[in-house]
Amino acid sequence: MATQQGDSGTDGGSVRRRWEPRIERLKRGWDRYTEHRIGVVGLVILVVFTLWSIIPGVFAPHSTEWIAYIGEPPIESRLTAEQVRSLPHPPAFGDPFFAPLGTNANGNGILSLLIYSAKNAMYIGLAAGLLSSLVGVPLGLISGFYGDTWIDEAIQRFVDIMYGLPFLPFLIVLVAIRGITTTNIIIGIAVTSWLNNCITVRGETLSLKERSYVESAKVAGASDTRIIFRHIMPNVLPISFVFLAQDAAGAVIAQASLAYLGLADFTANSWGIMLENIKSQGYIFDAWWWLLPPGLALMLMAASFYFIGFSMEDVTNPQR
Amino acid sequence: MTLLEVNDLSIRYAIDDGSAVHASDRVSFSVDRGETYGLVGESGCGKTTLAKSLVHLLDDNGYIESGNVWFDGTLPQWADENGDAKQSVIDDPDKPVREDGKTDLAALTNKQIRDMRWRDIAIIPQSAMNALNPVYKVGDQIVEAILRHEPQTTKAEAHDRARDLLERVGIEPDRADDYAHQFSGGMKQRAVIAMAMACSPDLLIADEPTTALDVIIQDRILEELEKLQDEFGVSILVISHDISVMAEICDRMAVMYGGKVMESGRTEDIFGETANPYTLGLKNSFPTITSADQDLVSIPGTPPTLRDPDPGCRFRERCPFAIEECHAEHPPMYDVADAESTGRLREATDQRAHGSACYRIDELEQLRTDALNEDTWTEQRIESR
Amino acid sequence: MDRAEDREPLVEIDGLRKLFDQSQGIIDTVLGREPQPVRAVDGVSLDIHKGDIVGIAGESGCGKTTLGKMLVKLHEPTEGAIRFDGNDITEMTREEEREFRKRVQMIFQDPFESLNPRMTVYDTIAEPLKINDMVGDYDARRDRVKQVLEDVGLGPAEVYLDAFPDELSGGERQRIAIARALVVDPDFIVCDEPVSMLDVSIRAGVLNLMKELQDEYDLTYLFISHDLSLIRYMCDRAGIMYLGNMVEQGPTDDIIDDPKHPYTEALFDAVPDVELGEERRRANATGEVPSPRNPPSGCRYHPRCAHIIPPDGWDGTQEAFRRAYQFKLKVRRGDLSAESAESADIADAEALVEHGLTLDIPEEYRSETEIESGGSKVDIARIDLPPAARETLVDAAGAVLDGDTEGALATLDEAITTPCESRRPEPQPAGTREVACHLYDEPGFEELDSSTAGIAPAAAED
Amino acid sequence: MTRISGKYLAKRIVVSYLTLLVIMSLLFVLLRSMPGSFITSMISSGMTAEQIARIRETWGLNEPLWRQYLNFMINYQTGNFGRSPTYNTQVWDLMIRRMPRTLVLFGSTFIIGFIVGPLVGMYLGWWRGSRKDKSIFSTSLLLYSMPSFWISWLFIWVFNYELDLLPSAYMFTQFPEFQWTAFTVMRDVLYHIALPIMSLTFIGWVGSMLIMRPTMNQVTDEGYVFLARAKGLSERTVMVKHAARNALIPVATGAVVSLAFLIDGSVIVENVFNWPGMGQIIVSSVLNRDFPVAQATFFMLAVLVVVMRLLTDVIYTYLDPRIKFGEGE
Repeated sequence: MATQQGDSGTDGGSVRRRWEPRIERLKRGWDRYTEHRIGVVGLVILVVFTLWSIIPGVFAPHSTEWIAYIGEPPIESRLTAEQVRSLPHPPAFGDPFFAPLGTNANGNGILSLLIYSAKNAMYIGLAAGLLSSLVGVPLGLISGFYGDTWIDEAIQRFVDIMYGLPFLPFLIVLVAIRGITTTNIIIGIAVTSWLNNCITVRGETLSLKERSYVESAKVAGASDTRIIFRHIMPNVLPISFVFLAQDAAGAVIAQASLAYLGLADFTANSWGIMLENIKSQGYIFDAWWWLLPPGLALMLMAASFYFIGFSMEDVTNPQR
Repeated sequence: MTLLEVNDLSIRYAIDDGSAVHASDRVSFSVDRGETYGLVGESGCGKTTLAKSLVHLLDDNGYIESGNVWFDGTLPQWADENGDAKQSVIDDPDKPVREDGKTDLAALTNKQIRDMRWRDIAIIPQSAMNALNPVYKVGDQIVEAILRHEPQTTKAEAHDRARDLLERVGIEPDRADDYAHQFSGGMKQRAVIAMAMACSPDLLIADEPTTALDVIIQDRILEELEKLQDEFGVSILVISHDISVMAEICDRMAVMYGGKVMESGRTEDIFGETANPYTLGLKNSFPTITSADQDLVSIPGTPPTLRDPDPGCRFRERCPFAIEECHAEHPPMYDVADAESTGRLREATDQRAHGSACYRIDELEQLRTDALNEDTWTEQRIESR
Repeated sequence: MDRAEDREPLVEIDGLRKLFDQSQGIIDTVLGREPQPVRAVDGVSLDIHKGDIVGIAGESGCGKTTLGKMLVKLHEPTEGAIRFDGNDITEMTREEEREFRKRVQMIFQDPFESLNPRMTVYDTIAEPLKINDMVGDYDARRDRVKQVLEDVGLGPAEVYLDAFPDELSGGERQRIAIARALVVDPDFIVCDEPVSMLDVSIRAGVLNLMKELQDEYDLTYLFISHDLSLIRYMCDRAGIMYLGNMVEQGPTDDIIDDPKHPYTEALFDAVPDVELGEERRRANATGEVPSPRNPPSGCRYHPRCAHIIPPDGWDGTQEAFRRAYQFKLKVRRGDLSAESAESADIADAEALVEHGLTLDIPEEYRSETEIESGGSKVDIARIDLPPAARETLVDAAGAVLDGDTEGALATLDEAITTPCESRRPEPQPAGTREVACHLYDEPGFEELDSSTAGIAPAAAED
Repeated sequence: MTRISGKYLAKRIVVSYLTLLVIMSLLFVLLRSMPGSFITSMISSGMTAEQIARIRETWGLNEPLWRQYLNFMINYQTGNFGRSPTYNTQVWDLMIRRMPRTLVLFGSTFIIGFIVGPLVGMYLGWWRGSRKDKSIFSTSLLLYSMPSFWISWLFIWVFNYELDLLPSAYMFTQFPEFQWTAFTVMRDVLYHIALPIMSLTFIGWVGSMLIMRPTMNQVTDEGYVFLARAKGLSERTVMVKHAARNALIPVATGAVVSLAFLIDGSVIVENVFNWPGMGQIIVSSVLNRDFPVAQATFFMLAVLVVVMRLLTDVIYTYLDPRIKFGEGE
């Protein structure tokens, strides 16, 4: 097999020469991406959420253990009955305490919870999206490359079967089997969400493998692996990035839905759990400051993934 | 009798970064009634753009910048019972109708031109094979065109006419109830031609009418077009890159390059008395089936991009005969016969005469001899100039 | 006269056949659905000699591209053998195949599809070298690529090495495709319509380049094209294909100046020419190419053929037979049915015969009555149809009007027959070439085409 | 005039049936792999070993697993779905009662979604890149990103809690004072279904729009769209009659995918609104390990998807005359 060794460059100059055109290409792609306003908006939202998840302490006014009237742990005093009755407390700016988005029924600051929960959603979205791409893209590639053989047929029948299983209930079963942890939720989402990815990649592969550049690689004696990895995959990856973004968005919503149904890892902080709490503690219509922010955060996070995904679709669309 | 008179027509495509593609630049030509006129040129020379612009069918970012398209015919509501423009319309300064009753298509609104499309000017698009809508019966698509422009016709009458039209182009009338996918390539092309004749237009624009067809079918379609022309007296504006097809069917033609007309005149003149370096180069690079030993010579370089071009001759970068003047401004159309007889350059006044846009047609004999020499066209020679 | 004869052929193709199965899923197989294969190439034999440019011409769907792809092992033949330099390429060891891959290359039609959009020019051209471990290290490889780039007229090479295909023009792309084929220094290149997507003014440059490189690299080409004038310009020898069959092959000039097969004749008649002057003859052929999924029996071309052979004992003219045979085909295709007769206002069987005897051919070949009626009928009295045949036709037309198409077909199948539909013509030596047509089978049919059939025995010995 | 041959249909039905068999087997395995079982809740600490054994026997749990599997598969062929331990009724009766309620909710959202979605998609695709397209498209993506239970709460909050216009739960008025006539029942159902449908369609239409928009945009480059314009037809006719009609074809395929999306949505919405359908019991039965009910609900939903796939094929042949299923050319 051809090795990449010779190409890694005998001198720095050739490496630079080899990479220059690729960097140039990326730059052009970036320019086209930024033509889309929603793509830029999506990116900005995502950057904010990323910062929240990496350094929540910088943005949050309190820790998640902070309790109204009492403050940060260690907790030494208890709330008075009157104080308890005032919870959940609407937004307050210094009087009697500082909580810009109010508190929940336990007295935790909503804003702090919101910011500390970003990490969970981000993790689930990216991990589930990545995982489902890792399942869907290779299967789609194989299915398309060996199109019209038993391999393809088997994969497609399997996809048919999976489509017959309703996503959310199936997810509940999967999570129930393995126990409710964040990791299991991610695996469950990935197992159920790779289908679209697989089908699209398959279709793209089917058309790509008929291109004459693939045929000329074959004429030159290229092996199947070389054709898949050098000629088909690089042309499929942009589309699968689009699906990664969409799957990530779907995962964020799916996790919230699971939390609503009571299937969430309640040791973690998440927007879904904040909403589950408001339902189970019965404050849906009484505490808008508690109801709205987590929902909006979920929406913005999912939307930012969609925004990025659809803008990228335009950039990668060869028709332009 | 002139049917169509295109004067100094310039068409631009706006690009996001603010520049514009000069797809057609001050193009003039005219088509007589009953004749076949050809626009020949390579891809990207602006021929298709030009044809589409006549009936305002440009893509969204394309627009007519300046020029007139005088057409002998007018809107139904402006016409008297003979189909000529009413005197009141001619006199009305707000309406783009000239003394002789010709209407300026370029000045019509989109809504107005819609009434003239197909009724006066039918256009067969480049991808005629995909021009039939796959989800409707072929006959119904012809009926649609008839009913659009002749609302007084009943459906049954329109159906009969559709079947009759199909039969005239050699398709069994029963096939009117078939869908396009049940037609072979040649039949689709014939069906589109039948559809084009549905409202007996005065002008038929055929954009690459035979490009996707096999040669035997192409032969039949060319015959079909000739027959229809005899039968309906329609003028045909053909657009093609295929010089041999054009040579066979056109009475007159214009050779386009880079959005400009380089040479125009009767077909015999263009091929027999070629008077432009580009046409000479094109002839050199085109193989013919009849001659056994020929040497093909291609024109070096590639066509210009037409994005905000400089004022010089569009062909000069590939032209072995370019001189100082060519860089300053694109040459106007010079009268070839005049230049040949007098040896002086005189701008052509008659659009129908043989004209060529080149500063050097006063030394025509020399150009023709040099053009036959292969060395003239080598890259080095042009670069060393 | 034929300089190829005394040299060893580089490529020998013998009885090559390729059927494409319609895709079949497991379920179809279980349920026993009959596959109906596309007969892309159906029994082609051809020798290609070292240093030749052999042209393959034909209309779309004639199997020329499939043939080319089999020669470079992109498709496996269903039947038949391809020998390259004496070795059967269908039975090669791994090692032999590696060697073969270095010696045989292909250039594809569409330069916008034949280069991977995500690979630079250098990567594209160097790929065959890498795959075949040919030139040692990066620098040597780069030098080799530069050299090939200059050879194909893309100099200075530095400008192109790191460019991506979308930055290049069509002509430049095709030159790069040629460079990729040349970089391994092959012996044989299959060129599939290499210039059909290029502009006229660029085309000649690429063709001339290919000719120059042939000398420089000592190449043999198979040049596939639908454009006969290009075949004439490029090729020493040519083969004409129709529906998977090779109908005629031989020296290009001979074939073009004096076509023997009726299909070849029609094909050349159909080509328009820039040369002004005399009016060109139009192609005398009916209808269009049928589907390769269900090709006609016997000679593939007979339903369209102008010289279709009447049966023994036919005492009318050949033209009358051609019309009668077309009548039969129309009934078979369902073009003539009680329904269509109704809509065309056809009153009786006679009128239906007159309608059915028309030929869908250019006007110059039509009969007077046909022209007058706009191609919708011929006067039965004015064509020389034997009385018996005429009776059969009227009977059949009567059956058609009664809605009994089957019966009509049975009658016609018995009376209107031709050797062309029953037997498949074998390639026969005819003059300098081979022709697969019954006209050249036996001397008995010579009078049908007296001008061309006389030379047949000349090259029968080789 | 349909272009589906009987043989093709038979083949498709066989395939669908096989698919269902595999889905059921998969379900059997998965459900049995969940920790715990419904009898855990029936067994109290005071029971004797014998009592426990009897309970196990009643529910067929003493047999080996492969036997249970065989029984399950065979029983389903005869329509015997077994008894529900938690609802204490025949599962089949439960399904018969609940399925129509789900279908009402489901069908109406599906229909509304598939009218609004392609219609919006048609406009956006036709004017792709315009300011209007950009703003509507990004808004719809925002809607698509909302968790369905959350948007349901917001609707309940506004229309029930604040405005007191519409009921927030159940399918019927709980203690009706009105006469039970078909009309009053229907009106009552419509009154109750309004909020669930609003919540579902508010998000649901986006799926089909996302498919329609790009295909519509591709279709604008087709030769027949150009020709339709060249014929002098108005932009509206060109868009609706020539372009949209063709762009609808891929949307039919997408219907199956958005169906899956809708099932998820209705599972949540039924739970929020206490709508007594399948979505409500599918969650509770899984959580309570009520295997017979869980199996049956999964099965019914799978049947729904499979039937929809078949229907899509039929719709396809009506939309696209080029497609002819099951006949060699």
